[in-house]
Order: sequence, then structure tokens, then C-alpha cells
Amino acid sequence: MSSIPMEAGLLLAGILFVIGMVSVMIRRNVIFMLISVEIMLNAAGLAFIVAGSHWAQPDGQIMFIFILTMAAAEVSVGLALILQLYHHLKTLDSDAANFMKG
Amino acid sequence: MILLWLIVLLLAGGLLAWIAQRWHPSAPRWIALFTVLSSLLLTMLLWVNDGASPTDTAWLIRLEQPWIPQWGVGFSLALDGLSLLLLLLTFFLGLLAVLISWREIQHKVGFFHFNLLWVLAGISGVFLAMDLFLFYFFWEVMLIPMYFLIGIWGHEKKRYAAYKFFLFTQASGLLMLLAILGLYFIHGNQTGTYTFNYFELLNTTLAPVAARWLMFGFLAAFLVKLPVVPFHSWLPDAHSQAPTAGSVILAGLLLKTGAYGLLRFVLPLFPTATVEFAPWAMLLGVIGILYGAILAYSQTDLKRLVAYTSVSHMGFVILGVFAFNEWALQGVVMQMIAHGLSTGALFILAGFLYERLHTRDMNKMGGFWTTAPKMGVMALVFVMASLGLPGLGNFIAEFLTLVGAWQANNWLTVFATIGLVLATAYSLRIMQKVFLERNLKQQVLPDLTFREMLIAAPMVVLMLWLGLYPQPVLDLAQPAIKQQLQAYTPAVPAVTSPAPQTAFYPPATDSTYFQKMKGETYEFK
Amino acid sequence: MNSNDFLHLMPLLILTFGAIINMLVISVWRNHKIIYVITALSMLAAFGSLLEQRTLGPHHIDPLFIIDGFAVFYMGIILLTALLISMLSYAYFEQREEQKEEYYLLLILSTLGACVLVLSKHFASLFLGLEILSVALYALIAYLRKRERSDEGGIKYLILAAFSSAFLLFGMALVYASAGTMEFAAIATAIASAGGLSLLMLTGFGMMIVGVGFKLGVVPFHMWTPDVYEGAPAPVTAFIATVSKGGMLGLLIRFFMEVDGFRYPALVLIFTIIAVASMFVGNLLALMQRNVKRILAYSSIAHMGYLLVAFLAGNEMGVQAITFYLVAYFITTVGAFGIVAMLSDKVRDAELLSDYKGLLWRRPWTATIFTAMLLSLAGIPLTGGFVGKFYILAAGVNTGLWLLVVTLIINSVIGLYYYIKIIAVMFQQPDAATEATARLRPAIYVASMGTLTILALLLVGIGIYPTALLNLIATVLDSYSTVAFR
Amino acid sequence: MAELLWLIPALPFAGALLLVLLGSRLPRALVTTIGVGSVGISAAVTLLLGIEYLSESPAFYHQVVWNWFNVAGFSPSVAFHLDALSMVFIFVITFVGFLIHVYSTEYMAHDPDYARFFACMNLFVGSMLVLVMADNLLLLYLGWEGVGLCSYLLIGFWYKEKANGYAARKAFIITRVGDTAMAIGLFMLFQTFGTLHIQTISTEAVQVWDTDARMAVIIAFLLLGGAVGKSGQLPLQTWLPDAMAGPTPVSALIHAATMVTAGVYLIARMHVIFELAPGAMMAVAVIGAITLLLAGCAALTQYDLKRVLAYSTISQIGYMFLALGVGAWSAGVFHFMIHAFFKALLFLCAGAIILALHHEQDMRRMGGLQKKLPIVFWTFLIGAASLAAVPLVSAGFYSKDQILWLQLAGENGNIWLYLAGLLGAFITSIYTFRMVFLTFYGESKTHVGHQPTMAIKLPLIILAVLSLVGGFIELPHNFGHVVLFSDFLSPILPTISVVPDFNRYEWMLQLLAAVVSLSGIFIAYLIYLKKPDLRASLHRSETAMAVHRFWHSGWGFDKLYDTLLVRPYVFLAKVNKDDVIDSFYTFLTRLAEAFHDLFSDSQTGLVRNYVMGIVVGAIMILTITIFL
Repeated sequence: MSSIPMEAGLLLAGILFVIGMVSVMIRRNVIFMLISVEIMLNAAGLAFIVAGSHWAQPDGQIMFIFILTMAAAEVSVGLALILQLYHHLKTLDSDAANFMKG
Repeated sequence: MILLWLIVLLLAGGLLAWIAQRWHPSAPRWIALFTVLSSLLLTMLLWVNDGASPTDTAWLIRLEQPWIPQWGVGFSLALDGLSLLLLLLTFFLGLLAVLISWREIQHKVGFFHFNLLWVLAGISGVFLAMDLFLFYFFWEVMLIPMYFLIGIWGHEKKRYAAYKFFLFTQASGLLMLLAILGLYFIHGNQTGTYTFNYFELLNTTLAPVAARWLMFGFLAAFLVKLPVVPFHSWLPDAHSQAPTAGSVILAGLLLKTGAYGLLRFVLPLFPTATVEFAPWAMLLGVIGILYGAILAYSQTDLKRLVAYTSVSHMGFVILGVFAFNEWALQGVVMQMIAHGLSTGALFILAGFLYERLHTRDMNKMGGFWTTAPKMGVMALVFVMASLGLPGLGNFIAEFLTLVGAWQANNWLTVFATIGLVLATAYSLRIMQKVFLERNLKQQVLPDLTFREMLIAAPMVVLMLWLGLYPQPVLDLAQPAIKQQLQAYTPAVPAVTSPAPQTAFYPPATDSTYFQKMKGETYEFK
Repeated sequence: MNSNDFLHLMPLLILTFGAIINMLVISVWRNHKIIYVITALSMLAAFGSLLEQRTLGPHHIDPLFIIDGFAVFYMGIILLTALLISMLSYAYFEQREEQKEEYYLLLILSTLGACVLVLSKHFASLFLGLEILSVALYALIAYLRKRERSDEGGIKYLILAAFSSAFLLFGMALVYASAGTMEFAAIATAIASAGGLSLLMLTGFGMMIVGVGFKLGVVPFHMWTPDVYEGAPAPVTAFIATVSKGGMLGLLIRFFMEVDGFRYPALVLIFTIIAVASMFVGNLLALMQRNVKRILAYSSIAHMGYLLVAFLAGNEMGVQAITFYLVAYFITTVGAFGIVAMLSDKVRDAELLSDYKGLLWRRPWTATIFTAMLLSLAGIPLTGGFVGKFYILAAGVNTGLWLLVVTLIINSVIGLYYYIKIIAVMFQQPDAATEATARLRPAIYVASMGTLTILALLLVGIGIYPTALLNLIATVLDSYSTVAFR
Repeated sequence: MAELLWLIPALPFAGALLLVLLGSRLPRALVTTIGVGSVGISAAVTLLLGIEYLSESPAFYHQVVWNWFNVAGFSPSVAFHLDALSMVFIFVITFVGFLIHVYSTEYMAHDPDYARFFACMNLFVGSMLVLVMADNLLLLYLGWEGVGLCSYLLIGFWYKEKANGYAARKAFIITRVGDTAMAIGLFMLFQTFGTLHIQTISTEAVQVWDTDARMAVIIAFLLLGGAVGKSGQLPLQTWLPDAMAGPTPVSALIHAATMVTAGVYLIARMHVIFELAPGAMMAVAVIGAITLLLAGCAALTQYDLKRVLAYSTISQIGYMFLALGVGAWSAGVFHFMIHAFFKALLFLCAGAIILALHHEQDMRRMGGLQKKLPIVFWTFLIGAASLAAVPLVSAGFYSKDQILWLQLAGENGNIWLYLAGLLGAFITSIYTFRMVFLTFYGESKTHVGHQPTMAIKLPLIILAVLSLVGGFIELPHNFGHVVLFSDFLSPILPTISVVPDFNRYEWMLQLLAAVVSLSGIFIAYLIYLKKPDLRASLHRSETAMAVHRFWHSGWGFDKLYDTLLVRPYVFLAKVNKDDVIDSFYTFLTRLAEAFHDLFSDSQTGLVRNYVMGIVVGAIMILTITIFL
């Protein structure tokens, strides 16, 4: 395990994170945006695990579990909101939701 | 303690006036009238009691109360001749303000008088505060009600004017706040006692650079308030848009707070920096005199014209302040009072005209002397005062200022003196446009009513008094001025001392001289 | 975990119980009043439990929490603010036919989250607190389901918040990776031993700043603020503006003081830029804005900028200044949004300037209170806002942050313009159209009016006689603060 | 008696005050009583004082009424100082003033603003008295400005006419220019002496400065500026002809007899300073010489009766300056007194004529009044004779002759100045009798309405007498050598020392003067009465008419100042009506608004862009963290 240097792991996490970030930026469908955010969160989780394993501590994995649960909660609320939004706008295009600007 | 009561009285009166509107529509007027009158009487009482008794220090009354001990902020008020004079002016003009609003203000009477009294309270606070935090506090407090006065009861462009007034003063005020803080910390680091107390801060030793910057901070606030060209552009709008009472208070009092600040804070706090800056300040003053006069000449809106005349007159103030000698400063004090009266009077006149004609445009006026000779005579006196005719207060003020300024800087004084000619030009223009020529529009112009005479006559009397026997005022101001000048007595060389022979003149020792000349003197019986 | 720990965590526990009881009650009997009473009581109780904590010394509950004067004070103001907001909410929701009850549940939970934030001294607790706060907020913002603006706001906040907390998490991960611990103090020591910040650490801090900055709504992470403020129901807006930002600020201060971030020019530079940008952008955005809620949103951005000035002073005085300012700011914001809430009707919130036209003549007292609030925001004397701003300026001048101080001054002038613009609208002549908007039921009206009056009096009180509050802050913070000052 | 010094100015002031306060309500009779009475009483007081003064002959009377103010040793008092010089002036002011007041009661009889008129007149007399009795320059300045105000009010008395108003403004502003110079002079005097007390200054100046001291010269010139402004001398003379817009009594009192000679008084009063500044003295003389010539020529070409008199006043004051300039102090003052008599007389006669001809002032529409207004004719003739310095009989001859004589005989006399004076005398007699012939001879053109009554006749006769016999108190050496007047003034004003053994030529000069004056009259007679075709031929020649127009416009000074000063100033003012500086602040607000628009566009309301914002922020932060 320790053969893999921490930097590599972090790099992977970083790449994941950036992928998520970019897709949030380019996606317009709210659900996809949500998914991409999840990717970012998981990237963070991965980073924690890597760090934890590097320091041989459980903390990283604990944090990851926290993140999972939080993500779950977030997604649930998020989906509820998205449903409502769809109910109002009859679309999932995030750009449609811009009554408020300026 | 009485000082505190003065302010509290006004504040309470204001609140009462606001509430009182529910009971009776004209109740606020009477309450306001009573409040201001009583504070005026109170102040006069002060003059009679303490003003007369010359103490070794210039301070007549002092009040020290802890307020925010953590910061060394005290609720400290003090009264010296200067403050006393300005308080008298404040309440006198306040009284007139209430009276002129009697007919002019017809809606939201309660709230109007609330604001009026709170402005007065703020101003009196400014004139009394001897703690820089407190000073700034009052300095700001007086703005808001003034903002309301302009913004609610003003003329057609009132909101614009109100914004402009508020923003200018606020911006400059904040710069002063910075300077105050700077001073506070410098003093604190030097002495270890962190305090905003004026008397403590007076003996702060400042590095030249620091002194310069701090002085600019203070100047910012005062020069804008005074106002000095090029920071004057809030004034014409505010003055011309405000209701008459507002204009009177703006021109008569708010501008004076700037002058007061210069005298009370800038001079004693930064003796060296001011001396460096003096030529520039005087230059600004002269520019103000001339520029204001030129602008005044071209105005057709009567109130705007008068507003620019204030710019011009306030030029004398800064010219005198930075001459650093007693003549000039006495002149400045006289100017503060005389200008307060004369310009206030002109604004009141404009108010009378506006009430009758509902216009301020002088092109729509003319030939009113025929229909309203009383008003004409009053106007004549006011106009003559503003062009500095001897025998009226402004002359004493301007002459003393110029005499003092001459000792400091000849050429600038010469240009300032030219201002008198320009003053003649714009002042006479008022007479010409409004009262002379033919009344082409055939406007019916009822002459002054009793109430209006009641307002105008005292001003005329006061102007004459100031012009013919100003000594009481000068005596009252003198110790204060000497005290403000302490730091300068070495710094500025005295006037080339008159040849010793003059010792025999002042009048007391005349006789010897006249014997020598085989002359005969006669006591005035 | 011994009893002592429980004693110290009492506020959190009480809040949690309050939430649970709420759920139970709702499940058996929906009744707005009762739920409201329970909520209020639980918050009061939590606050009460704080009072006797004041006497106890700083207490560590390793590794997650620390209860010291700082934490207690911030919890205190958070709880009180939440209490006030719940009072306003009652009046606000009473006239709306939605299912009102869950609202309080969420309110309590997010308050809990905020409290956890200010207590936490460990990434885990930080993260938990933050998320409790946020997740509850998503729902709160979108609570008025009938309004599409409401859930538009919700969605925006959801995505952006999640997005930014991802940054925060990743940052924490990096910090953890380089420091090997998630405890603030330990991190500080780790840095000290490492003798300076490693690149990893710096990057971590940087990404954390993104997360924190988002919650504080400072430039360039501010863009959500106006939309969410506008979309959310007025009380919720008040909540976001005060509790969530306050909690985050508390955390930021603690963390920064612990790791002593002021030693690192990079971080100082970042915060300086953020502060200056926030002040300018916030005020300029508000300048011509005609929607009161948005104006308040933008002004909140600017105010965060002001707070950062004191924060950057980075000494005891700075923290005290922030704290004082925060108190004044809380009062003011709650008051302002309270007014907005009170003037709102079933269909929409009173957010357009035109809704306020001639208010001074229609509802003098309300208008006066609003004026007081606005003047406080503008920092005019007689109000707490002035003393707060003065304190911040003093802190800035004391540390010689001239750039920031001057920026602050310029901006408070710009700010003044739009505050007095609202005031000016209020004293215009009311045109017949906007005559008395639908009156509330007298009881409620009196209740909310009373609340607002109290707020106004408080505001003027600390404006005229700040000594008491200053003493309190000084004692509570100094007496046994573990926040390490330079 | 001398305790009543203060009464002399106080009475007219009191009268003015009364009339201002309740003038409009009083019946005319009462107004008359107050207006005329106040001046009358102060004249009486003056008389008594004068008698006492002559009997006691002290250096002066002095009375401190009250101490005006006292600032750091600068303590001018409201105090009166009466010596021979002031005595002469207050005599003229009160007596001539009184006569003119009497005259006015009829002249203004039908004016609606009767009370206002007398209020202003009284105010004027009071201020003028303060001016000449002041013991310090500040009080003098008060009087100085006070008379300026009254002149403004009275020139613009018929304010309904726009022109009158402007004439009044012109007068006030131009004199104020002079006053400004004077004020600066006062500053310098104060700086040097620490007081403005005239006697002190006079006694000390000689100790502080030696002759030609720079300070002294500057101050003298500045004072001269003031004098020039008030006395309508070059280059500030342009206001005086326009000042004729006022009622004729005003012209007589203010713009002939008293106020305009204040400059003469000032110079005579401050003669010590001037003697220390020979340059300034020379300047005075030269200004006087030039002015008297220019004004004389202008007078030749006027048609308006009063304008002729106005220009002649300018030119006569020129003579006084000429005298003062060469140090012939008493001669100057003497001419002032005589001039006051005959010029007031002429103006009053003019007034009578104007009144008779329904406010017709143009001489071309007059004529043949000799029979219709006999009294006026004779008195006018006397006045004219005195003005034209008809030898032996007229007072003007003696006063003017003395001046001319001293131009040569005086120790700093000068042939050119003499010639100028002589030429002036010639011109004077021409235009004077041009008036006489045009007005009283030839066929009548306008119907005579109002015949003068006692109130008009009496003053005319008295003044006529004075302008005949007034000269006999000061006669040249070769006949009689009466020196009452100069003796009277000698304690105050140094007597000019005459170049020894020059006296033997005096009679020649007198002869010359006589010839000049008479020949002038003769020419006038030829052109305007005997040979009209001469005049016609003049009118035909282009050059003559061009010159005529040029002189008629007063040598085009008005145009000059208009283009050089007035227009540019007004233009400047109008251009900058709404304040360039203000635009800077408006620019600031525009800037702020621009930024607002910029930023608010960034608030698109699209989540994507907000995400983008956050990312950008993150990248910025990371770059900073990494690269710092």
C-alpha cells in the first residue's frame, strides 16, 4: 500500500475534483450538475482517505463516511427541490431558473 | 451642567413637538418657539453671569462626564467666549427659523420642528464638545435632520440637493474621523493614556509628516463645510433647494461650524503644519472670494445667488484664520456672526418673496419698491451689509480680517480686497433686479406683515449694532482667540510696532497730546 | 465524555432535543403556535444554559469541541438572533397558508449547525456543523413552495453551496494530508515545526478559503447572495444574513487565530484583496438597485468586507471590533428584514422600493425603525452601526492598514447613497395607490412591532452608551479566551 | 458750545432715521420740517461753532463720542476733529446743503417719494459731515462709503427708469474701485503706525519716513486712487456725467458742491503723506491738468444742460487737483469753496429751467428764457461768470487765478501745468457761455410752465451773492492782498512759498487770464449767437463732427472700459453660470453608476456563471498561494 506515494493519490483525487468542477461548469441540466458536485465531493473523500492512509490514521476514512452521509442528505433535499423546480418550470435546464438577476 | 441641559432641552423639545402634532396642528410651532426662546434666554443668562466675569482661563464653564471609558471618550463640554457667541447666534437664528416657518411650512409640521430643533441641538453640541469623539458625534448628528429638512420640505430639486449635501459632508467628516483616530493613537502611544479629550490632545507632539496628514484630515471636513472652492458645489444646491428655515440654518450656522472647527481644532492642534499650509489656505480663501463673487453675479435664482455670496464671504474666513493674528481672527469671528445675520436675512427675504410670488427667478421680479417699500428698505440694509458697507457688522468683520491678512500676506490681501468691488456688483444686482426698475408683470406684492417685520427688524438692529458698537462681541471673543493663538505668538512676527510716540494715543491719554497741539478736547455729554 | 462535557454541550443538546420534540409534536398535532412556543423555549433554554457557562473556564472536549468565552459569546448572539428571527417568522408565516410547522424544525437545526461551527476546533466538527447548517438552509430557502423564486433560490444555493463545500472539503483534505492532523491547534504546531507553509498546506488553505468565502458571501464568491436573499422568505433571509454568516465568521476567526494565518503574506494578501473587492463590488452593485432585499444583500457583501478589515487587523482589538460590529449588524439586519417581513403580504414580499413610498406618513413608527436600521447600516451616529464602524476604523488605523481604511471610508460614502435613497423614498408623498397594505392581526402586529421596537431601542442603546456591551465583550473574550492573539 | 460738535452730523442722521421709520405716514409739511430743519439746525450749530472757533482760534476741537472698537491696540473711536480745514468743509456742506434742501421742497414738491428723497438727502449730509469731521481714517472711510451709498440711492431715485438704476450702480461700483485702493492704503498706514488716527499719522509720518520713502509713495498713490474715484478724476471719471440721472438738487449738492470734492478733502487732509511723496504730488497735478482739459472739451459738445455742468464739475475739480498737486493747498480748498457756491448755483438754475420746461434738459430745445425766467437768468449769468472766471467781479476769477498764478510762482510750479490750466480756462469760458447763449438767448422753443417761487428764488439769490463776493476774502498781492482764507487754513495746511521777486509779473498773468476768459466768452458769443453760419460750417466739416462725437462720448472712456472690463467679466460670469467645478463631481457619480452597470451585468442569474465566478475566484486564490 505504502508503495503508492501519497502525491499520486492526491493527484488522482485532484483530477477527479477538476473533472467534477468542469462538468458542473459546462452542464446545464440540474441533475447532472448535482451529480458532478457529488463527484467533487467524492474526490474530496478520496483525498481524505489517501491522506489518512498516508498518516496511517482512521480519521480520513471517518471523514469519508461523514461526507457520504452528508452527500446523501444533500442529494435527497436537492432532488426534492429539483422536483419542485420541474413542477414550476417544466424543464430541468438550470438556465430557465433565472427570474432573479441584476 | 447647564450646557448639557441646553442640548437636552432642544432634543426633548423636538420630540415633544413631533408628538404634539396629534393634539393640535399648531402646537409644534409654539413648543418649538418656546424651546428655542428659552434656550436663547438661558444662553443670554450665561453671558450676563459668566461672560462678564473675566477668569484667568478663557473657559467660562466646563463639564466632564465619563462616557466610554474603555476608549477614553468623555462627555466633556466646555464654553468659552467663542462658543457662547456662536450659541447666541444659533438660538437667535433658530428663533427666526421657527418664525419664518410659521406660514411657509404647512404639512408635517410636527416632524419639521422635530428636525429643526435637533439640528439646533446638534449644532450647539458641535460648538460645545471638547472631546473629539463627541465632537464628531454631534458633527454627524446635525446632518440627518438637516437632510430631512432639505429632502422633505425643499423645492423642486430637493432630493438631489439633499443627497449632495449629505454625501459631501459625510465624506469629509469621515476623513476627519480618520485624522481624529490617528491623533488618538499617536497621543496614546506617546503618553500611554488613550483619550479623545481635547485638552489632553492639545499637548501632543507630532512628527511634521504626521501633523500634515492629520491636519488635512481635519481640514477636509472643515473646508468642505465652510465651504472653500473647490469643495463648495454642494452649497448652492442645498441652499437654494432648502426651505427658508433650512437655508437660514445652513448659511447662518452650518457653515460656521466649519469656521469654528478651524479656529478650535486646526489652529491649536497643528501649529507648525498650519503655518506651512497658511499661504495655500489663504490662496484658497482668495480664490473662494473671487470665484464665489463671479458666480454669484451670474445667477438668476435669488437664493442661488445668495448661496454663492456665502461662498465668497466664507473666503474671508479662511483668509483670516490662516493669518494667525488677533485682528484677523477677531475679524473672522465677527464675520461668522455678521455673515450669519446678513445672509440669513437675505435668505429670509428670498423666502418672503417666494411666499408671495412662488418663484425665485429674479427675471420674473422687478419694481417691488413701489408696492413694498418696507421690504425694499429692509432689503437695502441686508444688501448693503453683504457688500460690506461701513456701519454694518460685515464691514468690521471684513476690514479687520483684511487688516490682519495684510500683515501676513500683502498680495493675497490686495486680491481679497478686490473682492469688495465684485461684492458691490452682485449685491447691487439684487436691488436692481428685484426692487428697482418697473414692475412689468404687475405682480401684486403685499408689503411685510407684522410677523415679518418682527423677523426682519431685529436683524437690521443687530447689524447696525455690530457695525457701530461691536466691542461687547469682540471682548467676549478675545480671550478665546488669544488662547487659540497661543502657539503662534512666537511663530508669526507681530506687526511692525508703531513708533514709540504713538504711546500717547489711545484716547485715554489724548489730552496731553492735544495740549501740546493747543487743541481742545471735549468729553461727550 | 463525562458529565462535565455534557454540561458544557448543554446548548447543543437542548437544541437537538427541541428539534426532536418538534418532530414528535408535528407528527401528532400540527399547531403553529405550539411548535413556535417549543422552538422559542428551546432556544431560550439553550441561551439560559449559556449564562451559567459564562462562569466556567474554557473547556476542551477533545478532539472536536472547545467551549471558551469566544464560543459562548458567539453562541449567545446566534441563539438570541435565532430567537428573534423565530418570533418574526411566526408573524410572517401566520398569514401564509403553507405547512408552517417544519419550518421551525429546520430553523432549530440550522441554528444548531451554526453553534457547532463556533464551537468546533476540528475539521470533522467544522464539517458537520457546516453541513447541518447548510442542508437545513436549502430547505428553509425554498420553504415557500408556491413561489418559484423561492425554490429557484433554493436550487441555486444548493448547487453552489455543495460546490463550495466540496472545495472546503478538498482543502481540508490537503491540509490534513500535509499536517497529519485535523485539529486546529495541532495543525498550528505542525506548521510551526515544519517552519512555514508547505505548498500543499497553502493550497489547502486556499481551497478552504473558497468554501468559507462562499458562506460569508464575499467577492468573488458573492454572486449567490442577491438571488438567494431575494428568493428566500424574509425571515430566512435574515437568518442567512446573520446566523449562518456569523457562525462562519466565528469559525474563521478561531481557525485563523489558532494557526496564526497573519504570519503568511499570501493569506493576508488574499484577504486584503477579498476585503477591498467586497467593499467596492458590494456597494457599487447596491447603488442603483431598486429591490430592497437585493440592496440589503449587496450591502451585506460590503459589510463582510468591512468586517474583514477588522479581521485583518489581526489583534485583540480587531476581534473585539468584529464582535461588536457583528452584534450591531445582527440587530440591524434582523430589524431590517423584520420590517420587510412585516410589510409583506401573502403573494409577495415587500421588496420593491415603491412598496416603501411614503411609509413615513403611512406608518410613522415602522418607518422610523427602518430609518434607524438603515442609518445604522450606513454608520451614522446615535446607532450601534456607527460605534461598530468606528471601532473597526480604530482597529484598522491602529494596525496601520491605511489602504483598507481609506477604502472603507470611500465605500461608506458610496453606501450612504443607497441607504438614504431608501429613506428618501420613505418620506416621499404616498400616492393613493399604495395605501395601507393588508394589516396584520392586531395581536401579531403588536408582537412583531414589539420585537422591532426592542431591536431599535437596543440599536440606539449601544449607539449612545456602548460601554456596557464593550465591557461584556472585553470580559467574555479576554477572561479566558483560548483564541491566541499575536 | 464745542461740546455740541457731535450734534452737527447727528442731527441730519436723526432726521434721516425719522423719515425712514415713519416718513411714509407723515404729512408733507412735517416731512419738510424734519428734512430741512435738521440740516438747518446743524447749519446753525456750525455757525455758532465757527464764530466761537474764530474767536478762540484753537488748533482744533476734538470730541470722542464713543470708542468704536478696540482689537489688539487697533482702536479707532467715533470721534470728531474740527480744525480750519474741516470748518471750511462743514460750512459749505451745511449751508449749501441747507439752501439746496430748501430748494428741493419746491423742486420735489409733487414727487410721490417726497419723504424718501429727504431721508436720503439728510443721510447724505450726515455722512458727508462724518467724512470731513472724522478724526481717524476708518471713520472717514465710513463717511466716505456712506456718501457713496447716498449718491447711489439718489442717482437711482427715479428707479423706475432702468437707465437711472444702471447709472446709480455704475457710480457706486466705480467709486468702490477707488475705495478699494484707499482701503489698501489704510492697511499699509495701519501696518506702519499701528493706528489710523489722522493727527497721529500726520505728526509721525515725518519721523518714520524721510521724503520719497517707498511706503509713503505707495500709500500716497493708493489714497490718490480713492480720491480720484470719488472726485471723478481720470481715469475714474466716467460715472459722474451719468450721475446726472438723479434729481437736479442731488446733482447740485452731491455731484457738484460736496461729495465729489471729498477727494480734494482727503488729499488736503493727508497732505503730510503727499508732501513726503513728491511723485504722488506730481501725479495729482498731472491728473488734474489732464482731467480739466479732457472734461472741458467734453463739456463743449454736450447738449444736455446738466451733462455740461457735470463735465464742467469734473474739470473744475481738475483745477483743485492741479492746485493741490503743486502744494497750493489753501488755493485748492479755496477754489473748492467758491466752486461749491457757483456750481451749486448753476445746477439749481438748471433745475429751475428744467422744472419750467417740463423736464426738458436738451439745450437745443431751450432758448429765449432771458425774459421768461429773469431771476434764473441773472443768477445763472452770475454763476456762469464765476465759472468762466470773468475778471474782478466774479469770485471764480480770484480762486482760479490764484491756482494759475501758483503754477508758475509756486516753488514746484511748472510752465506746462500753467499752460494746461490756462487753456482749460479758455475752454471753460467757451462752454459756459455756450450754455448761457443757447439757453437764454435766441428764440424760445419750449413753452414755460412752472414759474419758480420763493423756495427756489431765495437759494439762487443767496448763492449768486456768494459767488460774487465770495472771492473777496482772498485777494492777490497786487490788489488788496487779502489773505483771510489762507491765514485761516495756515495752521493746518502749509502755506506755499512763492518764488521770490516773481510778484512783479503777477499782473501780467492776471491780465493774460482775464484776456483768455473774455476771449473765450467772445468766441462763444460769435459761434452761438452772432454768426450761426460759423456753427453751421463747423457742423459741415467731417473732422469737426468726428471730434465732436468723440468728445461728446467723453473721449470714449465708457466704450473702452466696457470692452476691456465689463464685457469680459460679464462674459466670464455667464459662461460659468453653472460652475465647471461641479461637473467634476457629477463625473464621479457617472463613474460610480458606470461601475454599477458593469457589475450588475455580471449578476446574470445563471447558476453556471455563478459557478464560474467561484472557480475564477478559486483559481486566483490558488495562483496567489502558489506564486507567493
